Amino acid sequence: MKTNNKPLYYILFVAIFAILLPAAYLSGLLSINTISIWGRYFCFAIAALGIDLIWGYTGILSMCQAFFFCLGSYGIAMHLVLQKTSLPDFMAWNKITELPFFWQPFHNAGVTFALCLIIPALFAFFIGYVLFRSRIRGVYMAIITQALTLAMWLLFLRNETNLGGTNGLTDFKTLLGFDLSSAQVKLSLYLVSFAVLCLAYIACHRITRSKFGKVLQAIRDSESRVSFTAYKTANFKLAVFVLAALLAAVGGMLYLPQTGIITPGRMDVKASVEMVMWVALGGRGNLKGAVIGALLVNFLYSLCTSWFPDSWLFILGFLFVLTVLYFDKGLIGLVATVRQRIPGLHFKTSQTTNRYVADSK
Amino acid sequence: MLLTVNNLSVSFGGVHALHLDHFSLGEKELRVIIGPNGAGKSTFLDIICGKTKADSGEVIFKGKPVLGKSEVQIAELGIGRKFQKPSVFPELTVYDNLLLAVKTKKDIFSTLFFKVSPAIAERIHDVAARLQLNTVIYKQAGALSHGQKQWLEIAIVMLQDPTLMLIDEPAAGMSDEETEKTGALLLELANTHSIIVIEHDMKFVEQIANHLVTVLVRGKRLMEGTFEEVKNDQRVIDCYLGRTNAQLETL
Amino acid sequence: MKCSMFKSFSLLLLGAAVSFSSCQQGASKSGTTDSTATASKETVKIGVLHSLSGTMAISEVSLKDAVQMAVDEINAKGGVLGKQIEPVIVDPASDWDLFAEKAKELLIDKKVSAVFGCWTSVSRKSVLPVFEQNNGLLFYPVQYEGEECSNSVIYTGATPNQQLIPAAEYLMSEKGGGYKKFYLLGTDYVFPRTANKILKAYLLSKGIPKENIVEEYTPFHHQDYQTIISKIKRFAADGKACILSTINGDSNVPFYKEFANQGLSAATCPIMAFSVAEDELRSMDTEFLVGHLAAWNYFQSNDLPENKKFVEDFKAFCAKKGLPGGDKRVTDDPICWAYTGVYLWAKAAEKAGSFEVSKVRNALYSLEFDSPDGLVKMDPRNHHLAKPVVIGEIKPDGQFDIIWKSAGLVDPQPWSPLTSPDKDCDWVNHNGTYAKK
Amino acid sequence: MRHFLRPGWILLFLLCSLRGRSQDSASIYVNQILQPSADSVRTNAIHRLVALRDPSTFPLLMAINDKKLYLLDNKAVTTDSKPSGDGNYRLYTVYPTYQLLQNSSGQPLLLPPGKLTAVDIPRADRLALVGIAPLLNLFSNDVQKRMLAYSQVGNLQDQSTLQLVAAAVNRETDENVQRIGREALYAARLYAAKDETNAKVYIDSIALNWSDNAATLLTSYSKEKAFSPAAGSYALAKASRLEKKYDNLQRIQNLFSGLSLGSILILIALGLSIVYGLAGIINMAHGEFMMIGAYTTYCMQLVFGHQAGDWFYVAALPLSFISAGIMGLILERLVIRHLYSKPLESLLATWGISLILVQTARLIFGDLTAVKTPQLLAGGWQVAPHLTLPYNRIFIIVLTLVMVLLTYLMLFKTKLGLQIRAVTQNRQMSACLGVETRQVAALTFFIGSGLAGLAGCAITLIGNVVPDMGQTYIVDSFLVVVTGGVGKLAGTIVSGLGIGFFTKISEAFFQAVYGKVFILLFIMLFMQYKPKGLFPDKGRIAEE
Repeated sequence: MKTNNKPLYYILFVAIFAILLPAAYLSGLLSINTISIWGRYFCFAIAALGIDLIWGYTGILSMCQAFFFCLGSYGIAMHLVLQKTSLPDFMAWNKITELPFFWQPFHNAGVTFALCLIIPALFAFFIGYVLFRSRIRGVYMAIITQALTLAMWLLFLRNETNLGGTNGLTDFKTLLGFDLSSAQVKLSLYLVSFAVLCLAYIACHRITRSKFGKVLQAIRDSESRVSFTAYKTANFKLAVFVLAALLAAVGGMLYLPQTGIITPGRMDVKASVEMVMWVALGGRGNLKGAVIGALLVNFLYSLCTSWFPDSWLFILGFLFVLTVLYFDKGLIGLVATVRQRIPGLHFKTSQTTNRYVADSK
Repeated sequence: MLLTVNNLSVSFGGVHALHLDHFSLGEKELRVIIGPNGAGKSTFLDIICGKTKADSGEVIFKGKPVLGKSEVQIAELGIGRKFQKPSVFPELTVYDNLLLAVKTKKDIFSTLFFKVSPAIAERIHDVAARLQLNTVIYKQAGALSHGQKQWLEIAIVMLQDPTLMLIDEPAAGMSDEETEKTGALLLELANTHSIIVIEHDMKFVEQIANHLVTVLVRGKRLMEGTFEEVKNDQRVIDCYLGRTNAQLETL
Repeated sequence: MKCSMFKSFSLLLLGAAVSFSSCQQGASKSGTTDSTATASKETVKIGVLHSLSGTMAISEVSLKDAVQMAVDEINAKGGVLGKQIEPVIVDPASDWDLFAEKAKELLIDKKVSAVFGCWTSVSRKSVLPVFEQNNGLLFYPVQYEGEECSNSVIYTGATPNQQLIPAAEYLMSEKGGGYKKFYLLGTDYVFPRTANKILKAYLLSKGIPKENIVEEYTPFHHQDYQTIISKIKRFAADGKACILSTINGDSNVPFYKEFANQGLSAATCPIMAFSVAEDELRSMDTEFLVGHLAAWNYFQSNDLPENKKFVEDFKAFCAKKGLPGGDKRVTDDPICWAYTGVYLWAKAAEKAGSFEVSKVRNALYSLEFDSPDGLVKMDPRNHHLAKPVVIGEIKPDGQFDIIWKSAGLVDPQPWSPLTSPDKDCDWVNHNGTYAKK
Repeated sequence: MRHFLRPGWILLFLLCSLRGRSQDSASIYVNQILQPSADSVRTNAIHRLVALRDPSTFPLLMAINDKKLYLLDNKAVTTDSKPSGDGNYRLYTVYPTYQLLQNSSGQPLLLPPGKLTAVDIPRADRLALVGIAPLLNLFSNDVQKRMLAYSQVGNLQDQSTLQLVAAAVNRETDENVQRIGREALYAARLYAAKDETNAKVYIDSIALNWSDNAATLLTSYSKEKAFSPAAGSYALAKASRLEKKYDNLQRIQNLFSGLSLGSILILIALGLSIVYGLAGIINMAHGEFMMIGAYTTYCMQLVFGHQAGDWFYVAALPLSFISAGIMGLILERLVIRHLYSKPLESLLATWGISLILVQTARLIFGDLTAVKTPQLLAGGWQVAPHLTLPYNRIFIIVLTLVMVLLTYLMLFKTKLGLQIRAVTQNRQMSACLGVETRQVAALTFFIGSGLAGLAGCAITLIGNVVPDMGQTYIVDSFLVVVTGGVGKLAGTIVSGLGIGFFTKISEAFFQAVYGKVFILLFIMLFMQYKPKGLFPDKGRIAEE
C-alpha cells in the first residue's frame, strides 16, 4: 500500500533538528549542552518507537523496555570504562582484583557493539519465549514484565553484580578514540542519534505497513482470530518483542555517551512506567505519536525541573490521567479531533475520516 | 470420511458440556447442527478447531488426530472457523482483514517481505464482491454493520481456503434478505468445501440443510437425519418445547 | 491529511526548541533573595544542585535552605568582593542522569562560579566528570566514602577517618562498653561498602578476630529485617556485640523497630549509626531509637555560642521564609557543612580577590573558618576539611546527647591508610592521588 | 514500676549491716560528694567510695553514673529512668537507704525534673565509676541494664564480687535476667571446678539453664579453659546439642517470619484482588491508599498526643479504613469508573494518580515520619527461651485473619457479596438482572481501598511512614494477585502465604535480592502450567 504523504512536514522536522539546531549552535545561539540534551531525547524516542511497536501495534504492554535500554547503555559503558582503566575503580573498592569474565569481551569495540544488541535480544527472546508460550497476555504480561524489571533493578543495584551498584558506571573519557567532552564529538553524537532515529522511524514505518505489521495489529485486535487464520502468533509476538528490545538497546547505546552516566535508576519502576507513558501521551499505535511523546515529555521534564520543581509531578500525573481518560489516542489523536471540530478544516466526509484513522494507524 | 469424532467429552467445573459418542462428516458435505441453548454446539466446534481442550475422546480429520494440536496446526490442516460473535480485526480495513486471511506462507519472513501479487488482489476483490463487501473494502472493519461483519468473517474463512469450514450462527443479526443470501452462499460453498453450520433460525436451516441435520441436546447427540425427519421427530419437538418452540411452530 | 496534522507538531517542536534555548539562556528560576538591600547591582552566580523532588528531597531540601541562608547572610553583609551572590536553584529530582544534565546547565549555560550540591555518592559521581571537564567547583557537604581526590570538588563532609574510626575506637574502649564483636550492617551502595571495608580493616588491625566481624547488606528501601535481626540476636547473645550501621533512609525505622521488638536494646547491643542525623529524626517518634548512638562531626546540641546562634538563625530563617517545618526545623551535620561551604567559598574568593575557580581553589588550602562547629580548617594539601568528631546518644526529642568528642580537629584522610596505605591525595605537591613511597 | 522497693536492696541492707565499719566512712564521703568544699574533695570522695564497694552506696553511685542525682530539700534523691506520666518522675532517696518517696497521702511523690536541683558531677569524676558500673547495674531498676551487667561484671573468682552477684541472682525477678545471672555463677564455678564430676554438674547446669550464650560459653570452655579433655569434649557435645535445638527454633522463627510477610502481602493484595476481579482495574494507586491509611494513623497519633497511650491506634484502625475508602470512592467517581474493564489503560491512569498522591503527601507531610508502637504491641511473646514472636507481627497476622474472614463473609454471606460476585463474573448480565452495577462497583472500590488503608495502618507497626511507601509493596502484591488468580479470595491467600514463606525460606540461604529473583523465576515457570493463576475461572465465558 502506497501512502500519499506530502513529504513537506517530514522535511520540516528533519530540517529543524538536522540543520536548524546545529546551525543555531554553530552560530552561538544555543549551547552545546542544549544540543546534547536533544540528542538524548532522540535516544528516548528510538526506544519509544520500540514500545509503540510492541504496545501500540501489537497490544502487548511490556514494562521491561527500560531494562533493555539499560542493557544497551551498560554494554557501551563497560567498554568506555575499560578504555580508561584495566580495572574499574569500584571493583578495587570491593576487593576484586581481577576483571570478572563477563567484562572481558567489552575490551573490543566491535564485540561490544555486537553484544549490546545480542544480549538484550537474547534476554527478550528468553523472556518472550517463556511468556508467550504459556499464553500470558494483557495484564499478566504487564505485571510479570514489571516484576522482572524490578528484580533486575534490584540485581543491578547489588555491588556483587559487579556493575557498579547504585552508582552505576560513570566518568568516561573517550569513545573510539574521540574525546567525549569535546563539542564536536557531542555534536556528532547528536547528529548520529538523529540519523538513527530517522532510520529507525523509516524501518518501523516499513514494518507497520508490511503484512507483518498488519498481523501485529490483527493480534492486538483479536489474537484468537489470527491463530485460527493459521498465523503462529507466539512467533510474531516474540519477533516484535525482540525487535522492540533491540530498539530500546540501540537507544540506550546512543544515550550513554551523551549522558555520561548509567545507573540502575534508569530502569526502576518509575522509569519503566514513564517510558510507556511517552507513547501513551504521544499517541499509541502511531509512530509519530511515539516520537513526539518521547521528545515532548522529556523536554517538559527538563523544563519543569528548572521552573516548577514542586509541581512537576502534579503536571505529569494529571497529564497521565487526562491522556488516558480523554485522549485515548494521545496528542496525535487530540490534534486529529481538534482539526475535525474546527469548521474551516472540516471538509471530509465521515467515510474518509474513518479511512484516515485507519491509515494513520 | 473427512471428519470422525468418537466418544468426545468435556466438562467445565463438573458439568458435562459435551459428551458425543459419535459424529462423522463426509467430503463436501454440509451438515447443520441444531439444538437448544447449552446443548454444546459451540463447544463442539471449539474442540475441533482447538480453542477448547477436550477431556477425552478422539477427533480424526483427514485420517489424522486433531486433539492436542494447536489452533495454528489445525488451521493449517485445513479447518476454518467462523465464530458466533463476529471475530474480525476491527481496526484494520476490510481489505487488510482479507489480505491476512489469504492462504499463503504465514511465517514471519514471508509476511515481512510480502508483496501483493495481482492474483491475490484479484482473489480478494473477488471474494469481497461475492459477499458485497466491495463497496466498503477500504473501510475499517470495526465500522461495519453486524451483518457485514458476519460476512467479512465468512470471507476470511473462505480466503483461508480450508477443507472444512466451521460456521457458527452465520445468520444471527441479519435481515431476511441477507439471511437468504448467506444461505445461498453456503450452499454454493458446499460444492467445493465440507461445512458444519450451527444455526438457530429454523427457516435458515431449512434453506441450507441439503443433507443431514444433527440435533444436540445437553451435550449429547439426540438424533441425526434429514431436515424433514428432524422436524417431525417428537423428541426434538419435546426438547424445543417451552424454549424455542415458537420457532418450530412457524415451520 | 496526516501531514497537516504533523505540521502543527513540527511547529510545536520548533517552538519548544526555541523556548528551551531561551530558558537555557537565563530564564531559569533563580532564587534571588528578597531580604537584602541589593547595594551593588553586580552579582556573582552560584549554582544550587539539590534534589527538591523525588526520594532524596526529604534530605536535600534542608541543604538548599542552609545554602540559601548562608547566601542571605553574606549578601546582607555586603556580598563577596562587592558583588551580591545570586543563587541559581535547579531541581535534579533525585534522578542521577538529571544531575549530570543540570550540572552542565549550571556550568555551561549559567556560567556559575561554584556549585553547592549533591547528597548521594551516585549523584556526586554523576556530576564529577562534568565538573572536571568544565573546570567547575563543587562544594559537597555530606560525609562520604573517600577514595576520591578530585580537583573540582571541595569535600566539606567527613572522610571515613573523621567518622568511622573514632566511632569504632569509642565502642572498643572501656568507656564505650568494651565491645568485642561487630556487626557491620549497611544498605548496599558504595558508602556502606567502602565504610565497612575500612572498618573491617581497622577492627582486624586492633586484634578483633575475623569471626567476630560480620558484614551484611540490604537493598535500598528494605523493609523486612526479621531474618537479619534474628541473626544479630544470636550474634549478640553474649552481650559483647554492637552494630555499626550504615543503613540509609527509610530502612532505618523498620530496622530499629524490629530490633526493639525482638527484645534487643541499646543496653544489650547498641547501634552506632553513621547515617542517622537530627533532620531525619525531626518528626519521627524516636522511642525505639533512644539510647542508640551516632557518629558525626556536628550535632545541634553542641553548646558553642556560634552554634546556638546558628541554630536560632536557621529556625528563624525557615520560619521567615515560610518553609515547611518553620521554626521547628533542626540543624544537623550535612546542614552545618552545606552552610559552612558557602562561607568557605566566599572567604576564599575574598582571599583570592577573584571568583576564578583555580584561584579560589588555591585560596582554600589551609583556610580557617569559625563554623557553627567551632574553628575548622581546610587541609593544606587537598580539598577536605579538618574538623572535630563527636559521638552522640539519641534522646527522646530526636536530639543527641554528646557523649564523646575528639580532642581537637581530626585531619581528613581521603585515602584510608588502612585500606590504601600506598595512596594519598595531594594537589599542592602532586597531581591529586599519588603513590606514597 | 511494680516494686516500690526493689527486693534486691533489702538484701543489700542486710549485707551492709555486716559491714558496719565502712558505713561511717561511707557517709562522710557521701556528704563530701553532695556538699564538696572543693572539687578535689569530691573527686577524692568518689574514688574512695568506688574503692569501698559498699553496697549501701550503690544507689548513690548509680545515680551519679546515670546523671540522675538531684537534691530535694537537701536530701539526695534520684528518679526512675522513665516518667510515670505527664513528664513526672517518681523519686527515691539514695543514701543511706534507697526508698520511694511518698507524699502525705501515701501515694508516690511525682515531680518533673525541673523542680529538682541537679547535682552536677563533672564528667571526669563520673569516669571513675566506669569500673564499678556493671556491679552497680546488677541492682538497677532497668531490666536491660541488669541483663547486661552480668556479662560485664568481670572476674567472678573474686569472692566479694561473687557474693554480690549471687545476691543479685537470688533476688532477680525477671526470668531472662535470672537465667543470665545463673549462668554467670555456674560458669564461675565451672571454671573453678577441678574434678570431672563437678565440672559435668556445672556443664549440665549451664546447658539446662540454656541462656542465649550457653553454647558459645561451653564451646569456648572446651577450647580454652577445660581442665581435662574429657570435660572439654563433654562441654562440646552439650554445646552442639544446644546449637541443634537452637537451629530448630530458628526454623520456627523463619516460618513465623514467612507467615508474617505473607499476611502483610495478603492484607494489601486482598483489596487489590477484589477490585481487579470486579472492575478489571489494575490499580497502581493501591499502594497510595495504603499510604493514606498510614498517614491517617500518623495524624491520629498527633491528634491524640502522647498522653492518650494506645487509644490513637484503636481509633486509627477504623479511620484508616474509612479515609482510604473515601479517597478510593472519590477517585472511582472521578476517574476510575471510566476505565472499567480496560486494565492496561487503568494501569497508566492510576499510575498518574499515584504520582499525584505521592507528591501531595510529600508536600503536606514532607519528612520521614514514623508512628510509635502502641505499648500493648511493643516487645514480643517469648514462646521458648530463644523464640520471641514480636507482638506487632502477631497482631498483623491476627488482623489479616480477621479481615480475610470478614471479606469472606462479606463476599459469600451477604447480598452485596452476591452482587459483587455476580458483577465480577458477568457485568452486563448482572446489570440486566437489576444489579446496580455502578453502586456495587463504587462500594467494592470503597472496600478495596479501605482494606489497603487498613494494611497501611498495620504497616506503621513495623515500618515508617513515607510518601512513597506504597511503591515498595505494589509490585509484590500484584504478583500475589496474578499468581493467585484474578479476583479469587482463596488464590490470594494461598499465593500470598506461598510467596511469604518462599521469600523467607530462600532468605535463609541467599540474600534477600536473590530470593526475589528466584521467586520471580519460579512464578514465571509456574505460569507455564497455570497461565491464569492458581484458581482460574473455567468454562466458555472465561475464555472469551
